Amino acid sequence: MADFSWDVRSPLDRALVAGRYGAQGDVGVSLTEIRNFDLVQVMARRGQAGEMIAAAKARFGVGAPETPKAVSASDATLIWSGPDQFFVLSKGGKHTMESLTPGFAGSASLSDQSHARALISISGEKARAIFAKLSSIDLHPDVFGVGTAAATSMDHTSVTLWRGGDRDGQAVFNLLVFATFAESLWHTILDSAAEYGATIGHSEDL
Amino acid sequence: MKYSIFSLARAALSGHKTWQPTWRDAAPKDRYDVVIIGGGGHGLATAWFLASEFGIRNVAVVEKGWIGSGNAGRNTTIIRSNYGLPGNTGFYELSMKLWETMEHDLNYNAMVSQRGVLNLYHSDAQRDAFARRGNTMRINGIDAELLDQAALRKMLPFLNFDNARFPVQGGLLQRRGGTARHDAVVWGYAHAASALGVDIIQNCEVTGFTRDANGKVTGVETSRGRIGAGKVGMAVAGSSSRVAAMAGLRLPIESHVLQAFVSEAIKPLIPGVMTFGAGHFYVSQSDKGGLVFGGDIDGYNSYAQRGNLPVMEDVCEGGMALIPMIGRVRLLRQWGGIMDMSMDGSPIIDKSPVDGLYINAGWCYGGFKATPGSGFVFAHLIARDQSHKEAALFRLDRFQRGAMIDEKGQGAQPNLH
Amino acid sequence: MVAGAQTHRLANGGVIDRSTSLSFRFDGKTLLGFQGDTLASALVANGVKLVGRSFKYHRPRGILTAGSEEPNALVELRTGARREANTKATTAELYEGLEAASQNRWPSLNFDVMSVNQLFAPIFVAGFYYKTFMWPAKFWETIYEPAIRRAAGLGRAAGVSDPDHYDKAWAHCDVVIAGSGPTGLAAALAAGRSGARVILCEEDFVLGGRLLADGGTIDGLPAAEWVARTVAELEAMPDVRIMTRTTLFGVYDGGTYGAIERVNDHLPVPPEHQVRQRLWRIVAKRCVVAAGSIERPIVFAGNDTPGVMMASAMRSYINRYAAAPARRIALFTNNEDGWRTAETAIAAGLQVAAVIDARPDVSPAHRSLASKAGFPVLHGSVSGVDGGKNGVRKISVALTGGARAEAEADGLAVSGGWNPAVGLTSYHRGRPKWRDDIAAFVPDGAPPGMIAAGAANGAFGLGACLREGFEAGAVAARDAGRSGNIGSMPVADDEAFSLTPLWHVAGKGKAFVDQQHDVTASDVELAQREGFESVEHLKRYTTLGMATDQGKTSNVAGLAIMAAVTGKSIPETGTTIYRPPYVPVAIGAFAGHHRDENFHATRLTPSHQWAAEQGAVFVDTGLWKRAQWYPRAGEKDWLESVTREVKAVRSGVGFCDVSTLGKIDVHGPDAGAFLDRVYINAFSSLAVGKARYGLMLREDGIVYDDGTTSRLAEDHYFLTTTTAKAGLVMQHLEFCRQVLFPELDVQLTSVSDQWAQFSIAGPKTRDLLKEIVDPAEDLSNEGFPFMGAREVKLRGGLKARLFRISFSGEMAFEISVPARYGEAMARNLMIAGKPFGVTPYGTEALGVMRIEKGHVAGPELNGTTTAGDLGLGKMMSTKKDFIGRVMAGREALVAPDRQVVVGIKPTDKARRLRSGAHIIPKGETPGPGNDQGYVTSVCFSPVLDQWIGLGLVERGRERIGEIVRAHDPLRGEDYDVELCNSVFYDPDGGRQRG
Amino acid sequence: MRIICPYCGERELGEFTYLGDAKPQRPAADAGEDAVYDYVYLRDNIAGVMSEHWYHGGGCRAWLKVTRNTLTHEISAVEPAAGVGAAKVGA
Repeated sequence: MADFSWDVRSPLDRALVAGRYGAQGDVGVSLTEIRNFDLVQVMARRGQAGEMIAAAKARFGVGAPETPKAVSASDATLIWSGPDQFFVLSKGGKHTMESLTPGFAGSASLSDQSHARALISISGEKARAIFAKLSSIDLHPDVFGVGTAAATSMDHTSVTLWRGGDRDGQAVFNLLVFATFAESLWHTILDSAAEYGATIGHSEDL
Repeated sequence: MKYSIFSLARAALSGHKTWQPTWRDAAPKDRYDVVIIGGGGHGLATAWFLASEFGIRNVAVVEKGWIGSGNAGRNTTIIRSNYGLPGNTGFYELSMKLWETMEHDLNYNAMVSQRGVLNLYHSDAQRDAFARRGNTMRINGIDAELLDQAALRKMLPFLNFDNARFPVQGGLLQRRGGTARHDAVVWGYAHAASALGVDIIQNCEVTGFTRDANGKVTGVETSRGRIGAGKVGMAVAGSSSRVAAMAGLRLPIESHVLQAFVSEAIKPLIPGVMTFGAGHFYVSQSDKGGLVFGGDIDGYNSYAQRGNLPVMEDVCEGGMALIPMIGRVRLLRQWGGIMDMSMDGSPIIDKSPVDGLYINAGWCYGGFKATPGSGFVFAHLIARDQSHKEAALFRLDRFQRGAMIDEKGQGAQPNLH
Repeated sequence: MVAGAQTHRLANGGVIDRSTSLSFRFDGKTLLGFQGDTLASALVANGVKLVGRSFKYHRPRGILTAGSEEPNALVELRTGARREANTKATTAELYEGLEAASQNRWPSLNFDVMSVNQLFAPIFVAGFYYKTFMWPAKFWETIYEPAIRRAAGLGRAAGVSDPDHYDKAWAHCDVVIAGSGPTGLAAALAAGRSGARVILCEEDFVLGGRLLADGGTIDGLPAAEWVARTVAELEAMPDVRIMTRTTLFGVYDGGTYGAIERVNDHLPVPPEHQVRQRLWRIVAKRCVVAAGSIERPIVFAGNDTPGVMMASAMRSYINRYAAAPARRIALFTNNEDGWRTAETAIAAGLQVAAVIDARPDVSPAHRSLASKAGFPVLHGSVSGVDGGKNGVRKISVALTGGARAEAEADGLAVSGGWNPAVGLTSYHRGRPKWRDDIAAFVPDGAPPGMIAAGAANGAFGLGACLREGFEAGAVAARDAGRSGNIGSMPVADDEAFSLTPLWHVAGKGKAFVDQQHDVTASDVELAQREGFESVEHLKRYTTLGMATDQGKTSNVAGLAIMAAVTGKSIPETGTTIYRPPYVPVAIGAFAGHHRDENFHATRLTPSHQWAAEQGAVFVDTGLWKRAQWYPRAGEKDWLESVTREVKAVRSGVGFCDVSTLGKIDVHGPDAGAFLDRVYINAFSSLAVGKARYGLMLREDGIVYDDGTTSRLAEDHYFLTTTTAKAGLVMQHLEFCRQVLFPELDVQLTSVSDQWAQFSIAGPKTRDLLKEIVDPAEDLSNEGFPFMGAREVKLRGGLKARLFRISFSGEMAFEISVPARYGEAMARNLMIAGKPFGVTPYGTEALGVMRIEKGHVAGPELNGTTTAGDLGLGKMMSTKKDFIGRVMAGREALVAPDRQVVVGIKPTDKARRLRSGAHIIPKGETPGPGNDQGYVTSVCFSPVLDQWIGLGLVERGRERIGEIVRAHDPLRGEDYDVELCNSVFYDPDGGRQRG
Repeated sequence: MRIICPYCGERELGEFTYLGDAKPQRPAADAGEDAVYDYVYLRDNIAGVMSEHWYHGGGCRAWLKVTRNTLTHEISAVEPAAGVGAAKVGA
């Protein structure tokens, strides 16, 4: 019998080259791909929005976001993805389809999106300057504070964007992009970042 | 005065003081045999054909603004007859033949320039669709050539063949296609129609129809008073639904904005007309030197006659993708016209359900090239109360019967045609 | 001239850096200028008068203005691939090594053969070409037009791909301000102090607007100091952004403004990683237009002679650039403001030859200035200019009362008053309104949220500009919800402004209205004579105002002359519609990053990298790159590769990545009922664990899409769409769910990217699968029948979805694994299939096999075909309502003579069939009456060993066996084909069920 | 143009897809061919304030009913289509 290995491959496996990119000197922005996460889309059934929120509260200790927000639970992030629906983002198999299904039975439909997206974290002094070239939404700190989320588009492609907790005094923007578009969008991000100088890496940690 | 180099030279001797108005600026009479609503290319051509071909000279063209102020004066001046479906093919070729004789017919140089119209393809599927269309053209006696990439590299070496997201693979060429000077078409028809006695009445907006006891249209109410008419024809692109509503009609039409653009004038760069097959962009270069280009409609119902920025970007992206040498050429001016988009992308030329009212509408963004043909078949319909054979499929009831003429296959979604 | 002489550079003054000398070339001659110069100011400093040739008559032209309204001083800037035509010397920043060439002349600027056109000027009047060039007809394209085209145009485009990069960006603010003159700076101060987020756009590379040239005293400080203080205050505000070299060019719906930033045009080449220009989309709650006003010329004979210059431009050259446009200047003005040029000239030590003032009176102060400086004040108008390509020599003056006078001068400054820059405020079709007191149009009907202030609003005094700007900034910020303390308003005195309108001085000789397009006053009169009285007709007939300056200096004069000849007032005559962009913008900037390979995004399948390693040839399918075939060494062409792949599948096993299919999770208790309404066939009756082919119509009864949908659980279906329609079907289904059938409890999620899906086909499929699927899974016909669908475990524990569906007509499965396993799946299929000679195949082989099986695809689902046309009419349920049901029954859609799908094969087996060939009855001459259809899809069938195809043919299914002609005049082919059953291969389907 | 999505806030035109007039209602299954013809093909094509369907496909995927003036492009109201709020029915 043949031997099969089931290695996973990130959609950015080929495009992502760790190290410096673009202008030398100061690092304007850090681009980090986060690999191998679990992502489940939860959509309320007809008349069940309240039940779904309660089920989320029971599971995560926090209510599901009802407006474009990202809510942090102890081992997951709940990210608004549309009216009466949200993503559960987690690592290490803590919140998979299997484990989430019973809690939401009757209140929501679940759909596995773990492999449908790539997750990119963007931070640094020039992060907003880069997003200005990628995104039509306003990321001014007064408008897009920590925990704000948006279902939006970049380069005519749907993305989910949210602002995580600040790191080293800098805002951190997290971006979920469709896996099959990821390499293309990555190149667009690199083009946008080139003039400011970027440092590139990947991580297994959320 | 007949226009020619000799009359020009003669007039020059007198400092050009001898020229008469190109057309008579008429005041409305009480009654005409036929009143045409709309002093654009189609309306004026209709009047000219009524007078010259069908012997009906007691005709008025009423125009709410200045003649040519609608789409006739804000298009990208392309003429072609490269259509693929019955109904369209024969009609547009009829129109093309009339373009070829127009200037002598009207004694007006409309700068009809048959420099070729080239539709580029970027995939096998597109090539096959063009082959189907080109063969339809040939079967209908219309010139068409299918060119491969090697031929295009020779002909248009500046296209992006090697560095493109969707490389050009070939194209469908109609050499007899080209451009014409849009305003001159309007002025030429006005000039010739006026000479045959047609009254051209500007600044005269139609505000309603007068009807007799049987509901038959007997004339129009206008901002310059009531004008009686034996028959009324409407050729009011951009206002078709509004004018039809005055007669209680709803049409299978939505109005949308189509933008067009012109660059600064540069020395000759682009030989004919070409359309990008992998994005929304088409271009030609005017005699004055400007690149005249456009793309898709803005995509939502509008009567605003101005365009949005995203479509402008989309068009320029297409332009740069196809012809990367135009990057430093500057866009000079942007404008928008209102397209009456029909539900299958093809026009309506028919008697309306209201007796005495004739409809010429729904040209989408193809109205300019149709100008002479539209005038001819509409005049035929009005004069004979019978569709011309090349316009027999442009019936209003075709949607009820399921006999759509849908070149793009998009169905009843006008913004996709 | 000696290089570097800068003969006309003044000894002192100017906002230039004399310590940084820049060398540049104009028409091959090396000259010197300073940092801070424009090309125009450097040419002025070097005494260059002749800069260009006009459009039609090729008349010598100089520099008329000092800004973006310049009609004459257009050059080809840079060389090679970076050459840009029609660049205004007046806005081009000087840099070391700049190269510029004059344009529209041959062989040289000084000796231009085309200036012979001036001899034909009596004939080349407005619209002359409409009256001639008609005989003989065929000469137009071959003789006349090429000649006209060669002569027309201005500069030459580079003719090769633009090597620079561009990008586009978004910005958001409360208040965007166009212009950084006194008005704009005051507006920024008020808005910024109130806490608003402000973007200040200035097209120049220095802030200050007219203050740079005209100075003044603000808050008791010299203007330059006030500007510096103000800018420092603004720069200290974190939410105020000052953007120089940035022109706000357009206003769009919803408070979106277009702006172009010339990021690196002031350098020879953009630095590495940087763009040349950036297009900004600025979203602002309010906009203050502080774009100033444009001084307008007076139309008189010889007004295009090099050396005739706008009075304000002369002040700019003298005060800002310390460059003297002339040494002995005459001034022709009809207003008080023009006199400032005389003052400036005297202050700079230049001579004033005379002031020709069209007004009846001149202020006592100016009168005394004249007597002190010793120049005459001539009441009257300039009636002629002596001079030529080397500049002005003498001015003829028609004095009020009829006498004549002359003045020797080498430069003539002209001021006809000022026109507010009404472009931005008029782009939403607002028409500016006329103000008699300043004899100018001022903004009216501006787009929502836009306020014009200062000179752009007709307020010409410095004090008034500051007041209006400050107030507009405060109001704009308040409207945007900002209410901080705005502090005190900057203050300056107001100058008196008096003007006697004067548009055109009648006289002998050509008097130009539109200098760039060579439209003269008599052209305007001719247009009127011929009935082109409407201003729009005037513009179109004469081309007035259509040049690269968009008539900024000519439009109002043109319509004033038209008003005069028609006897109407100027406001009655009206303006043409104003069109964006305010200044011409490079097409490359609108495209930004989206060019070449980045024109559109690229989608890659999960096994893309693996396929690339196999040497696959990829094809663009929408945004996807798909493996088209996998060539092997020694294969002579694609056909050989594809044929091998097909044969391998039909005789063994192969696999193909079909992940590009759209995939949608349909969840909820009403999922089945929902699918019943969107498909023509029933899905609520589908058993769990089964798949079914479904067909969707548009509401107009035409086929929209097809695909296989499986029921994975009572309340969960897995729907697939075609690759092409994936996004559109999702949108359509969401419309059905949210708008048409809100009562149904159903949820939709796109899972297209979640699953890597492979089709495994061929008689040895099961053998391969047994290698890779957990042995506990029953794959037998009984355990996994045709159209079965369920989750299976793979060896190693990974879960996959397995569907027993076949597009190829062979025994086949489709298998789905989570996408990050897609590449491993491809590798493992190769390993598992090795004993069976597994062959990866691409979209071509996929297409061949579907044609052999008579399956319809994109070419048949062309948006005009019905279910019946495709031979699928029987699928239409009569027991339920569904999208498109009613319209599908219209008479013409069910007519017996419709073109329907049929198989087609050449009678000569060696003959290649081509898509797009038309079907004509045998023995008939092709014509519109007998064009009965066409070939939609073709392939070389390895099974039949000949080319075969599908077609849409009139009554096709009734004509099986009939020999007809495939007529393909485009490719010069015409041959007999047989209409046949569309299922060429295994018509009873035994193989796929086996 | 910018549309204020009731869920996402103000967004750029490019995130939305236009369908058209929201007034015509899909006829009942037994309404007959004329009623469906009218629904599918005939339009008021209003020059003025019009209620329209837009899809926020580049955002939250909600179908919206937008009240917009076709002469000025001014948007006066945006509300979700009936089915978007279905999860809150009875809640």
